[in-house]
Amino acid sequence: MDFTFTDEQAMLRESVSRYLHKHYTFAARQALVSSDRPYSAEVWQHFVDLGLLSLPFPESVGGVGGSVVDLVAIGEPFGEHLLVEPYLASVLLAGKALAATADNVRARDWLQRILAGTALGAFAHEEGNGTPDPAQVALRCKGTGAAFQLDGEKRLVLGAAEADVLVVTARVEGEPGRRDGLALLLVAPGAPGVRLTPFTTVDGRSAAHVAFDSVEVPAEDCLSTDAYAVITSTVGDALVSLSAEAVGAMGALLRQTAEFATTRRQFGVPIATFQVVAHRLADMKIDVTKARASLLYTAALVEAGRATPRDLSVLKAQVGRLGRSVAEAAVQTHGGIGTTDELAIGHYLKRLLAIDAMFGDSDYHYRVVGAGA
Amino acid sequence: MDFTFTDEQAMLRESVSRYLHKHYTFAARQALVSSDRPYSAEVWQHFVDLGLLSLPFPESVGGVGGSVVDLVAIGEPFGEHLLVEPYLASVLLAGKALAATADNVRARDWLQRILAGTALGAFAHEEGNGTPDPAQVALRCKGTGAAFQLDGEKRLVLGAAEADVLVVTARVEGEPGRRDGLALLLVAPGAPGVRLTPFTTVDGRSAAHVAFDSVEVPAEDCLSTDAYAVITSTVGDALVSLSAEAVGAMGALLRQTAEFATTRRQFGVPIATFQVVAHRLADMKIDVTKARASLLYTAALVEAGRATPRDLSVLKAQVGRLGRSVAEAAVQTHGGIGTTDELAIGHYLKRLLAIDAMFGDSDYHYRVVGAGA
Amino acid sequence: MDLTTGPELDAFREEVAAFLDTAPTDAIREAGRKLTSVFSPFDEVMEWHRILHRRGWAAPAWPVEHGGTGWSVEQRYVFAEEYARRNLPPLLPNGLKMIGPLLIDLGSEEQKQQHLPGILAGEDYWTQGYSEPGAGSDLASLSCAAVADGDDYILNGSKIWTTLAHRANRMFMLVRTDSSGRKQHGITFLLLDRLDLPGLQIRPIVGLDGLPEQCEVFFEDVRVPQSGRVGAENEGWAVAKHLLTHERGGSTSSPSLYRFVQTIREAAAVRTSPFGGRLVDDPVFQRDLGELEAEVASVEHVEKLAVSGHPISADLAFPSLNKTVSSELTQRLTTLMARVAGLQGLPQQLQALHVGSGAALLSDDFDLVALPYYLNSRAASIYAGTNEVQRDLIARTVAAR
Amino acid sequence: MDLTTGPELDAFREEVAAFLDTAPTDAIREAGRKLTSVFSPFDEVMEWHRILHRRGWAAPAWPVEHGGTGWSVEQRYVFAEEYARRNLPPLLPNGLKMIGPLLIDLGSEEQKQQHLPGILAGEDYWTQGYSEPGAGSDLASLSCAAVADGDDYILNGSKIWTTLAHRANRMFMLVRTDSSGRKQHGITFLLLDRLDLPGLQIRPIVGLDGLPEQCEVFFEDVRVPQSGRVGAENEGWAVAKHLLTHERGGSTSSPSLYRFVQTIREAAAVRTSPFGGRLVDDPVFQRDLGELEAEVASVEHVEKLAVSGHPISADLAFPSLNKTVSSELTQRLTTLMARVAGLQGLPQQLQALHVGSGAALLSDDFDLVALPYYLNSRAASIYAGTNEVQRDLIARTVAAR
Repeated sequence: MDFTFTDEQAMLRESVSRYLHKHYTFAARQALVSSDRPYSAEVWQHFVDLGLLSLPFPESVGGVGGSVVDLVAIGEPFGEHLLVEPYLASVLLAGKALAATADNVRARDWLQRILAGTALGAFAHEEGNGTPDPAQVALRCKGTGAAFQLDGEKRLVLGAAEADVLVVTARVEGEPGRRDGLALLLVAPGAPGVRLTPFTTVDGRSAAHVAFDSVEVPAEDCLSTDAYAVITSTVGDALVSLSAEAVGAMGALLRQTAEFATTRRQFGVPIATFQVVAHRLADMKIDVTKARASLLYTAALVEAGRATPRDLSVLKAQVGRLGRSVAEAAVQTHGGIGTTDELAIGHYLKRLLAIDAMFGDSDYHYRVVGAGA
Repeated sequence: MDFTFTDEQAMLRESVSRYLHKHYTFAARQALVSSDRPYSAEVWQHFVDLGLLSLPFPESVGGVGGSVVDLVAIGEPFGEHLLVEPYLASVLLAGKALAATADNVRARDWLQRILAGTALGAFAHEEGNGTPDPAQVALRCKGTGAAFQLDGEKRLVLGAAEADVLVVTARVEGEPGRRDGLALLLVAPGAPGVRLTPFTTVDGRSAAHVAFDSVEVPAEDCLSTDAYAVITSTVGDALVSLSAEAVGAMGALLRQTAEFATTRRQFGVPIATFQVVAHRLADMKIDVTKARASLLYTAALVEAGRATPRDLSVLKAQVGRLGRSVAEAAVQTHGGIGTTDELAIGHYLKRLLAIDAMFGDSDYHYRVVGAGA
Repeated sequence: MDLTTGPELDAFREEVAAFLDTAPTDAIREAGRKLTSVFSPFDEVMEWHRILHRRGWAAPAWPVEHGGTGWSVEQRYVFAEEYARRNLPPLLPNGLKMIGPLLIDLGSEEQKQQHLPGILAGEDYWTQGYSEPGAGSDLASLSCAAVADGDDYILNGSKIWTTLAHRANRMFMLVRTDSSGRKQHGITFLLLDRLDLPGLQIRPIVGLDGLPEQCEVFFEDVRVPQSGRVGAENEGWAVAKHLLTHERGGSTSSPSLYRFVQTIREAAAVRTSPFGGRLVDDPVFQRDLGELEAEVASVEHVEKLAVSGHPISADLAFPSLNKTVSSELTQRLTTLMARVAGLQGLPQQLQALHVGSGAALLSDDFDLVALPYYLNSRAASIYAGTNEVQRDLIARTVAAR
Repeated sequence: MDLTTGPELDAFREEVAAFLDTAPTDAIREAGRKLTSVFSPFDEVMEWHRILHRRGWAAPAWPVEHGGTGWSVEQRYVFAEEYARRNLPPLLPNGLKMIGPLLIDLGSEEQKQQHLPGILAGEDYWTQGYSEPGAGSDLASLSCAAVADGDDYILNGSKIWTTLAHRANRMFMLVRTDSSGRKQHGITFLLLDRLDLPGLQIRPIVGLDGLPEQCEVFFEDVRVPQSGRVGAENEGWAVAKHLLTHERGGSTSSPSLYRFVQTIREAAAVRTSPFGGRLVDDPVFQRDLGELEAEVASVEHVEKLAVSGHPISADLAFPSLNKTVSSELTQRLTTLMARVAGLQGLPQQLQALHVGSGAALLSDDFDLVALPYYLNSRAASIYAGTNEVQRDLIARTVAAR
């Protein structure tokens, strides 16, 4: 293994890149974000045509059996183009959770529709404390004979407002902190007692807080009552894809900042001439190199079935911290114009901030690594 | 108050500076450190003559009633000249603890001799865990009728090997973590059961680990059995003087490094011409300015009787971290020659490391400040 | 500066507290809570400015003859502390801390009489026309031209980073009146006493936080009177430098920096650590906040030495040092804010940020402002001379280059 | 690089482990425990070098025809991991990683035959004569002169930062043979096959840690044969640059960086936090160590991509990037060591650091080495081209200047 993409991966990546380069320019992306549409139906349809929606799933459920490394190959261009389509929410989170419980006929049905692009899913897991650890899930789920009842709240559920189905993590027994007693349930966003508070995130994504007030869930919509492993692997895989997006964004920042520093003149010379600016560019390159190496190596570990939780924490922590650092350096190097909404630079910063905050920030993951767990 | 030194303080400082400039050159200091003498008897005698040994003490015990700010005025030149004389150990630690318990005749007697320069004291308090908090003292002290018995160990007792008397902190009751039950005792270094392991520290000071094995202490040598306040104020005042030394060292580093950067040429120009070097010098100046301002302001607070433990933690933490940062920047700027024992630069680094490590390092004090205590 | 507080100062503190507790309207308080910038929400802060002016407290640092309070150093600190403690919106600096003091020092009698009352009273808002698209850090390269024509100048060119120009009715600016010599020569300092001029166009620029704060101003054959000139023609560079170094020794930023520390600590008290327990009790949080609080304390110490006349403030590098330290500390504080808010800070709530919108919050005030504040503060190390330029200046006082 | 471990690799690991468990003498193990530098204690590491050579494992990275092992990338990593895990002293790099590979690439057949066996076997130790007091970062300014005289050169001048020159019997050096053109021209690369030469004097320099590691070497009319020249006269700059970039893609520093992490974690397990409890359980300690461990992991990932042929290592900046990252990470790790040791690290224990001294320790091995290691590592960002120079080089690959 040389950690480079295979020819197939390179081709896939190239076709995604080429398409986005043409149809997902920064101007087009900004127009989309400032419209009232949460994502582009045309782009989504093209993703269906490219096979991206079935990419991560095994053939047994109608997918094409792509690997985590395949997803890294397309994740980098997603990050580079600041994609706001619900790929993470519907495909990588909801879809992967459904695929892992596809012995349930309802899960399989929903997955088919998500794969086909005829439905969108959302994964309601985060409760606002900044921890990716399923054991901390507190949303209450009472078993009442043939049905369950949900009470509590999920925060910042990506794609919830557009979702046709919510895949919800909840606690059927025990207290937060325990790994057992976790359920995975299908909930219709329009079900009685479900209340969505939708909003747009600083990085241009549609999301919602979702409150559950005595929401009845029939037994056949309960996909698992021992869901720790499913949630963990779903979040773990998503985290690699998210890291790929981050690395794509970091690479774009380095490239655009280097170009700016070479062309922008102050005091009669390009600002890249100033040693402090030059060294900042050098540090950006160092950071991008480290983040990208950790991404490629960790993805390979996941593919080889050898990634530990510690390996994933290393990746998420490094990408989170280095991403912020690269983006802040890019803004500073651009000077005034870097502090406006008019350049892509600031939007990369916001995207990288959001990626750091999701599924545990760098502080969280460094502590996990440092604890030697 | 304008936080500048009074005329008297400026004169005192000037006379100390002038003397050290002449008699305590870096070469002389290095010769002293590499000799087998722990300090210079001549310099010590001169300190007696200058009145430095009686400076910190009230007139009631034979002192001249100097203030914490007076001690700051002489502390900076001490730091600038990398003084290794036992001023901190004998005068500021042992002496101040004795002065605070001078209602005890034995304490007063020892203090007189220390003031006169005819005896040296040492303060055996630290137990190696990096905390200045007296509540953490664990050295056991059993009351046995008319006497006490000590068992345990003190670590890194400055000046212990030359001391005529040890002022020892110990626990007469309760567990570490409690503020009550703390004793202050006089112990002769040669008393049965006292075992010294002397050594020199990286910053050229004589110190020793002191083990106590069933050491008998007569009741009249017990200065207090409720010594929390005395220990706290002794350590607190010493910490201000130690910070003054640090600031003196930092100022010297800035000056010497700026001079080096202006004269050392590489690539045909003085290295101060390189923007990265220039900015490092700027950061050194920023750090020295902050540390010095915190020193002067905190000393004034102490003198006004308004300093809280939080104020002292702010000072110690800032001086500790900024001192290390300035010293490391000085070494890097000097390049190869900065990594040798031949220049003063590295000795300032070692002194600043030691100051940071004593009485709680910057991490410790930042946590105290952050806890909002 | 007296470190002991006496009965007089205590009485003063009570007087200040009583006023600050009662005088601000609800909208002004809301503007304080929704602050995400050194520039407070415009309408509310100008209203507050006028209220303070009626009490005589709009410009404590000004000379008494021009409307200052005549307070002692200690009183000014007490005022700043009580002000910050209540989270009230800081008055806009452009008039009170920039052009006002400059006119007091260098303006003609006529200019003083014409402009100072409006600045003091909060009737006028001045924007500054310094930077241009091609002249940022390298300010002296500016090219916005003023050509004399009778008693007027005809202006052509543009200015950028003109703070709140879209709300301003006055502008002070640097123009190029001669381009024959070295670039610092031929610059003229000019006052514009109105902005609704033919040929003058203002374009607000949306910042990273999604809010319009800075603007670009375009001049096309804009005619303004030469009487607005401060100092001699072509000698504006010296005037501008005087303004840039004006704050020397008079800065009191530590009370508002402390306010960040307090806000973060309060937010952490009602948030859960990802490892369980209250965030405020988390040792890593305490370590991070403790370092920032200690850094704020050092800024306080530097400032208090300076206002007390300690030679620290006589250092040529002092203004640059202050600017560098306080801007970077602000950035570190807003970074910690953003981290404490975490996921809850990610929703964009532009409407709720608008004072008086009545829009419901998705969580609390802290989560509302954390990310906008962080994003807005990225500019702090860039405006008023990038910190790279400041460090160049500081270094020059350490080692000749 | 294969990420899955198969039975063959497992068997290899056992073979390596068995040897490393039994072959080192007690003194060699003690040298590993007392390591405070990238340069291991001399006598012990040279003995260990000879032991490894007898097993055929002294130079895994060398071509097989010159005595390399022919191991796969995976095998080399296994060897490095097992080696680091046992805290064994790393072999000195000057011969095996610098002059040896250089001679393999650019030496004459005669030079190879003359010098490679002694390097491989650990019979000779080579010091490097690059820097001079006036030519540090600006290496091309060197002035130590070689004047041709018959078949010899006559050397005059001095060299500094000649690692362990006082223990060396060989030296490779750069000398000035022509000073008429630009400074990179006129430099010649020269081998000295003995150092006990008339006119040659060696002065050890005591480092911050109190130990002599670097030296200064003085030449006064020292006569050496011209046959020691590598490459053409006056063309030594290209030879030197070849050497400086030699490590590209072949570096395996992460196992020894991991060793720091492990050592620190073990030390923290038997130390008390100043707030009570074991230091290893302290969240602030975990946060700090966790970041460093993750940084080490990123270095591991960069290295494993590089040895696997990923284009990452084809980047012109790669050697500079590696040097910068690993030197600064080493410094951060030794800084954490020094902080964990705290007060207990302050006693100077030069005698105890000396292998075989039998001197009693004041506490444990960790406290013994922590501060010397920290102090010694201050040089890591200075030697082999300061990190300022490295960042200049990296920046040039990002943006033309």
